[in-house]
Amino acid sequence: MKYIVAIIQSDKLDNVLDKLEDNGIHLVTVTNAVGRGRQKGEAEVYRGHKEIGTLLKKVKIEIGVNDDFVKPAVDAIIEASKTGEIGDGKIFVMALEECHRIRTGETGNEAIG
Amino acid sequence: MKYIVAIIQSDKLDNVLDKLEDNGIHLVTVTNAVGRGRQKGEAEVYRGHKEIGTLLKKVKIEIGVNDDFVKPAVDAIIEASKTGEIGDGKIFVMALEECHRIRTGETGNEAIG
Amino acid sequence: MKYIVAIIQSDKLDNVLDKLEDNGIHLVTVTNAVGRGRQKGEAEVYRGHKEIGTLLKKVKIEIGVNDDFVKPAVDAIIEASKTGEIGDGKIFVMALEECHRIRTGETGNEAIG
Amino acid sequence: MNTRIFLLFGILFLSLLLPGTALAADQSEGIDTGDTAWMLVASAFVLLMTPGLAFFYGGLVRRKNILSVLMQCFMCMCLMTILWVLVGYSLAFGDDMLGGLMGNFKYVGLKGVGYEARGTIPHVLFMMFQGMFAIITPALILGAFAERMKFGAFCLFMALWLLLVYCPVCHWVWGGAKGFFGLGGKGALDFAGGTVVHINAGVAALAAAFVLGKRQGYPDKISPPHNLPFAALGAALLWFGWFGFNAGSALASNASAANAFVGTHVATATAGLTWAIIDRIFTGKATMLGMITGAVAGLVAITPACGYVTPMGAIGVGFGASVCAYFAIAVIKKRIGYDDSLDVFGVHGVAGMWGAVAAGLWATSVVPGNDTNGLFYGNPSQVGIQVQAVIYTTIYSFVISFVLLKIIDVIVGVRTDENSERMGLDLTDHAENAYTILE
Amino acid sequence: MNTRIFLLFGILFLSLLLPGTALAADQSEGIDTGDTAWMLVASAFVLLMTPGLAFFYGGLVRRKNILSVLMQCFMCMCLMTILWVLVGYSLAFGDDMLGGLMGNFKYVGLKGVGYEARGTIPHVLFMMFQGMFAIITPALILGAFAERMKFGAFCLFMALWLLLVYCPVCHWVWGGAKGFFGLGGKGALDFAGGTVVHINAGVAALAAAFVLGKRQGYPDKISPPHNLPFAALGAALLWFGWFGFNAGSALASNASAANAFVGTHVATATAGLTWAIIDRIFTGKATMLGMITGAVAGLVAITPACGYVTPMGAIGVGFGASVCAYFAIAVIKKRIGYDDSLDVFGVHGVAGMWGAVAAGLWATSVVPGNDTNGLFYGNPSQVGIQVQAVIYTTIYSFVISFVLLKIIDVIVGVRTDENSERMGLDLTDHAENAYTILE
Amino acid sequence: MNTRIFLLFGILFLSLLLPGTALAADQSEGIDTGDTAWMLVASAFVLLMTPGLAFFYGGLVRRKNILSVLMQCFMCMCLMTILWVLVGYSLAFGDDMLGGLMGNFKYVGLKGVGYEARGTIPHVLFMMFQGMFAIITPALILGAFAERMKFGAFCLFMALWLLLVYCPVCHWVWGGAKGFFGLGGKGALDFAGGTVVHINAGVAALAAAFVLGKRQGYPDKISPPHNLPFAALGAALLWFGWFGFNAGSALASNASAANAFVGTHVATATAGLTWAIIDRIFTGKATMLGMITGAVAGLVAITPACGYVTPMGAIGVGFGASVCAYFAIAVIKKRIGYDDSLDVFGVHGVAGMWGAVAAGLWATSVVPGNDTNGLFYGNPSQVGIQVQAVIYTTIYSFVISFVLLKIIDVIVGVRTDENSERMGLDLTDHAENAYTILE
Ligand SMILES: Nc1ncnc2c1ncn2[C@@H]1O[C@H](COP(=O)(O)OP(=O)(O)O)[C@@H](O)[C@H]1O
Ligand SMILES: Nc1ncnc2c1ncn2[C@@H]1O[C@H](COP(=O)(O)OP(=O)(O)O)[C@@H](O)[C@H]1O
Ligand SMILES: Nc1ncnc2c1ncn2[C@@H]1O[C@H](COP(=O)(O)OP(=O)(O)O)[C@@H](O)[C@H]1O
Repeated sequence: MKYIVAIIQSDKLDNVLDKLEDNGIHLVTVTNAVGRGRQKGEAEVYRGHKEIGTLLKKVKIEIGVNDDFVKPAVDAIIEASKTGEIGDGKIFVMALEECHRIRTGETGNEAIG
Repeated sequence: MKYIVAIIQSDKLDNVLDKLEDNGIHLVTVTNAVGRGRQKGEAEVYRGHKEIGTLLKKVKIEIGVNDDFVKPAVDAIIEASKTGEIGDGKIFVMALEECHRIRTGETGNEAIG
Repeated sequence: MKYIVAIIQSDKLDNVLDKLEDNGIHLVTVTNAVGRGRQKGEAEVYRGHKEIGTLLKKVKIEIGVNDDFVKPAVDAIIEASKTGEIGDGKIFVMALEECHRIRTGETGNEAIG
Repeated sequence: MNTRIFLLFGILFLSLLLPGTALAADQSEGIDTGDTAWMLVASAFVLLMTPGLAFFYGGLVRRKNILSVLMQCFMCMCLMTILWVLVGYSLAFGDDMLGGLMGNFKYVGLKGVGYEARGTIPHVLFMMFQGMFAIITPALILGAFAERMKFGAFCLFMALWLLLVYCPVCHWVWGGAKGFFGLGGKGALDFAGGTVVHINAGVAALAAAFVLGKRQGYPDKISPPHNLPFAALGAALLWFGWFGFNAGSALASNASAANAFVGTHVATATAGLTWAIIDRIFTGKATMLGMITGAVAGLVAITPACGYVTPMGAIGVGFGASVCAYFAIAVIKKRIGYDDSLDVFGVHGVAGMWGAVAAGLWATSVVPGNDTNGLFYGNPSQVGIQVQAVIYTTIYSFVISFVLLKIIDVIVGVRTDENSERMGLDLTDHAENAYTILE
Repeated sequence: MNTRIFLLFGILFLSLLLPGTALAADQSEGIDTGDTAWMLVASAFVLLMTPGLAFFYGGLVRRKNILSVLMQCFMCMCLMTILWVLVGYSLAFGDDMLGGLMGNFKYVGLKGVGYEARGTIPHVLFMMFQGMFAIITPALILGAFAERMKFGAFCLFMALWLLLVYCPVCHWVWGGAKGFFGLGGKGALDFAGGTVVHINAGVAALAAAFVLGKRQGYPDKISPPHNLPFAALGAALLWFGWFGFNAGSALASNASAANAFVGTHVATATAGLTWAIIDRIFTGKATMLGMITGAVAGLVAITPACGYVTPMGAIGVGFGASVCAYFAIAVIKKRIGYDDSLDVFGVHGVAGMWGAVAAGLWATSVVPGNDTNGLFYGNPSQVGIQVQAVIYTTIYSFVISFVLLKIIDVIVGVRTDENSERMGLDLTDHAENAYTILE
Repeated sequence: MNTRIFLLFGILFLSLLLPGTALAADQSEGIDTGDTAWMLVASAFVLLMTPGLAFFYGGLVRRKNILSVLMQCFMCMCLMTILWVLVGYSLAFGDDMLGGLMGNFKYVGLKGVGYEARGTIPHVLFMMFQGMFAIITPALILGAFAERMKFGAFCLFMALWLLLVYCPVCHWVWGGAKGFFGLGGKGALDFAGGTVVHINAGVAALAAAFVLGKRQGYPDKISPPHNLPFAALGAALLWFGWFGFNAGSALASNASAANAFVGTHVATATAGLTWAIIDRIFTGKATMLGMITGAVAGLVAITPACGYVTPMGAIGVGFGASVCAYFAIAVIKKRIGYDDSLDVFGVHGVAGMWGAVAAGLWATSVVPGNDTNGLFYGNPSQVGIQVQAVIYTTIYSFVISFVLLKIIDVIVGVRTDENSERMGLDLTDHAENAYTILE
């Protein structure tokens, strides 16, 4: 099992959720995040004082999947959230040792999907 | 050492925190999250336009623990947050390689607890 | 590759971001969090009713790095966020198996930096 | 419940199509433009108090229930208005019926409520000004059962409470009731609604807290106010609108109104400051919520007194208001252990009682438009009259409110189910979320 | 665009330095202090409606666009004011020009608008009261193209719309236009702006929705209102301010104003309740947004009628308002499929049309200051006159608004680029964020 | 500090129990209902400005300090009111004392402030209207030291500042001071408080910024405004309330009030637009914060002038206001490098000075109730008189404010400790959080 963490452009979330669904991945958790990257922020101006924000709004998606769903998940995310412009974000994949479904107490591969 | 990530019903947070405490786990970090799962959202209606939200409010708990605290932690979470209805959430456990306490610079097992 | 998760005092974020930059780590993702720890909360009073909040405001930083950047990252965080008082937080390091840059489709070590 | 409202509504709408029920034409003689200008404005000010209250209350509940509070307030603005023009005004200001318990039906559908002068303003404007009181008074109660009452039951309770509790008490005090119930006739001082509005609502709130029971997790697992700036906004609108409420109760733009205005402001300021000091003494820090709570308690307490006491007397009224309300909330409530979610009884009931009594202490005939002196000006008997009015109102309001709620509980159930309470009323009762999380 | 405003501004500023253009001195004879007090207040109330609208609209858009909505409203408060005093007032209230299409230039730069009585209030105050209407009317439109119009194009459109649509229609109805355009002269009833304000803006909004096209992701991927409490706050301020709008339109503090005040309140309450009931019937739950939307529709509908119908008639007006607006929004809009972001056409256009017609149904000479009866009082022909006024206004507003937008589109482009729309107008058009995320 | 307030309070409360200190009865002869209606409303409007300011300021600070700003504003509403009725009114409007530096004690405890007409309104109402000014003026200052001043020191400073700075300057200009300090007597024009309120507060703010020093992390690590919609709400309430402030300063409901009303609105609109244009020129985009800041600067600048200039003159006043304030904030402040957190000096001090001078430029006897012409109407000497008034006020306010703060700093310390500043004043000074994070 793997644990996928993806940081994406926040307005691409709907696209990504749809595409994941298409690729058979329904279960996801989403949080707000801000990120510093290569992307330059838009200038903000407060009473004539210009600032370039370095932390830009992103959205973080987390998905626990069985091994054979890693590729479909990664592909779906890339496909649905790529704009080609700097700031599109990253996908990280980690090993997942255990998974429990709270409602049923199921564990492992059964619990994850 | 392990890193536990649990997604639970948001109103069960108090329960879970208490139960974790009972099982000897005091240190936790909590964030807001929304999740898509099997659970059907309540219908929302805006000027006669009905929508079923797919992203439902959840709470994410993260805990770094020594290996022998994994089971007590998982048990506590399941016990305290289970309602038996769809939407109760998941617990994920990953391997944790290092842990540092910022204040003291301690590392590893000493740092975690 | 490693995935670093750090929970720090929220007002130390600017410091940490600067110091990470100094140590060559530019890319980070940040989220709001609250944490329960040894730190005692300030008393809050609502109409004469005193409460000691147990969940205190923190900030969570996540960084995917190549192995040789783990130490610089950890050092930077500790140096920049240490106040010496209880509540300074923790740094967790996990193994990272894959990394994809969404924009380019690059993977692994090239994608991460 | 739904069908009930429905029926009511249907009948009412049909009645409109009969133009014969309209008002008679009449003269604008005796109408003073200055007084009318002030009363137009005062009416608008009082209306604004209900949204003010909505934010004052809404900021204090949890994120998942704010819309239910706003909705209940707006529902009062709508439902009470219609009931008032159709029948409430008549029950409150009609001629005695049932031995003076309430007014009769002479003004039903605003029959006979025309454009002629009542005092120096058009009668229809007097009716509307009073109607604004009939909106905010029931709305005050909802703080007691916030976060757990079914919306349908809420509507039903509010409608019945208006007709069976508010209108009668209003009739006793301001509606010219004679005989046993004629508190006004007996000389009870209530310039702008200490008994009619605040004690009445505060006591009903206590009854509601008993009938509804505690929220899940009360008192230890209820998270703190989700948006205190909203509560501050609400308090500011209340303070502002209250000038219309109190100084408007002079029904004219004269020295009496000016005195009521000044007294209102001074008492409120004193009460806000007093609470801040009490907070500082007992818990070490002056809190924003405490200060605005104190200010509202001051507004409540000065309400019955503002037409009778001098600005200096108002300082005394305001000071006592915060002391009494603080004590009620921080000490008594804890000891008795009921869950009056937003302290309606403490702030409105207790400070209202203090205010009614205080009117009997500081009243002085120096104030224009008033001939009654209070204890400090040599007339101790006034205190007795005030206490009597408080007791009558308290008993009547508590008993009828309690019984009403029990009956409604049997018929439709007053309390939302456990799951809805957990998820929050916004989503389960109104199918909405107050704030988005991501976008 | 920038340079254009610039030029305008430069010229205007220079003209100030010539003191010769000032107003003539004059007497305060014939001025009533009570009426003036009321009109001062009413003008302030109407001004407050625009920020009210800003929050009503701003709460409904997405988090990334709220500032753009607030900014557009504030821009109307600034830009329209200046245009109004410089030339708009003259176009609306000057003597007939172009065969009565609009007023002439006699009042340009407020020449001749002095301190003498117009009715019983200073002329300059009358000008200002009317000026507040000239702010809110264009502002209403912006709900239709919220979240996607370029700010520069917005300013240009608003300025031209004021001069070429608002001022003419205002002139026809209230400015004493004679001949073909003289809707007022023909006997069309519009007490406070059903045609001039609401139909006018609502129809322009529809035109704008067509020209601008749909937002990315509409209708399925638009996230829900980001802050409904703000929308409620806005609705409350609108309700409050509308008393100035409607009762102020009596231009005096008299029985007519009182009647307009009461009618406004009653119709609004009825409409709010009606929407709640419709919601409950069709979707199972009464929503807060529905109730405040209904209330606003009620305010819109009673606007033309409030000086002519009794409070009981107002119940009918309010009821119909919600029924019509609900139907327009939940049924018609879906079927036609345009993206009127915040339902300006449904709430202002449709409810405004209903209100204009309803004035022709329930008008009665019982109401002080009115001699015209409507259908229910034996004068069926009034309905025809009302319908005619609706049609003229609708056609004129739609055509000119549509053409204006198309021309502006060609010159500077009305729609923001795709990327800006994705990132939100707050950041891309105004270089700001409404809320911080971390601190 | 605590104990001090305490003592004060104790004494004051005791004094209430002596009914002998009450007001004398008197006639309501000479009172005009229209004027009184307007002044009742105007007083309420001015009160509302302080919560408006609270939100204007509160939206601009960081999330962790908003309650401290709201609390400080509410504290001004409470504390200043009590000081005003007890002694402040007397110091400002009593007969000359100390050679005209301030008023004497004749009105202490409102002795002799009764219900008789002062002008055409009850004296007690005049006192209250002026009291509202005494609330907002100190409150303006707090923007300068927001996010870092100890609450106890704040209360002490505000109380002393009211009595030692506000009351004297008010006495010079409006209180009938004679001799050296008699700015009013010397013919300085200040209709509604350019010197008394805005320059006074703005300059005190500058002094405070110097004494308090910079916030940790200023200027680079201060995160942007946490809630700009709140700032917009505050600006809207300020604009609205300012009609009471300026047009209310006519103390009657007449052509002078109407002119002040119109001038206020026009100057504000012009200033808002001007700032937007400046923003666009210098930074490429018109910002919402810029526009509302400009509007407030316009309100400030027109304050002294509104009773003397025509609506066209007001355009000039408004235009200059934004130009001066922008320059002060975006250029001067950066260069000098003080940390006036919310630009009180730039917006109130600088625009106030401009306004005072501008009154001397555009004043014209065409305006009812004014006989003085300004430079553009052939009386260049008026500019000199205005400049003199500005200089006197500036020096006095700066010196006394600076010294006061230094003394308080020695006694109790003005600045919060480093750790509290990091955690935010809401939690450390008031034991509250503005918003919950999870629920
Ligand atoms: N190594 C990393 N660790 C954590 N977050 C990262 C990392 N790299 C990128 N991110 C996140 O991805 C976002 C986009 O990165 P950026 O460099 O701007 O664009 P791109 O990935 O297209 O080159 C950042 O704002 C940050 O939130
Ligand atoms: N594989 C997963 N990866 C990430 N989050 C998940 C996963 N499975 C469940 N979740 C989270 O758990 C929540 C509850 O899941 P759901 O399927 O609705 O209920 P249940 O777990 O009781 O079957 C989801 O809303 C989501 O946030
Ligand atoms: N084992 C852990 N798992 C998750 N979060 C932790 C853990 N230990 C500490 N934290 C986070 O770090 C914060 C600070 O911890 P605390 O014990 O108060 O101080 P310190 O680390 O200085 O001893 C906590 O509020 C919590 O958010």
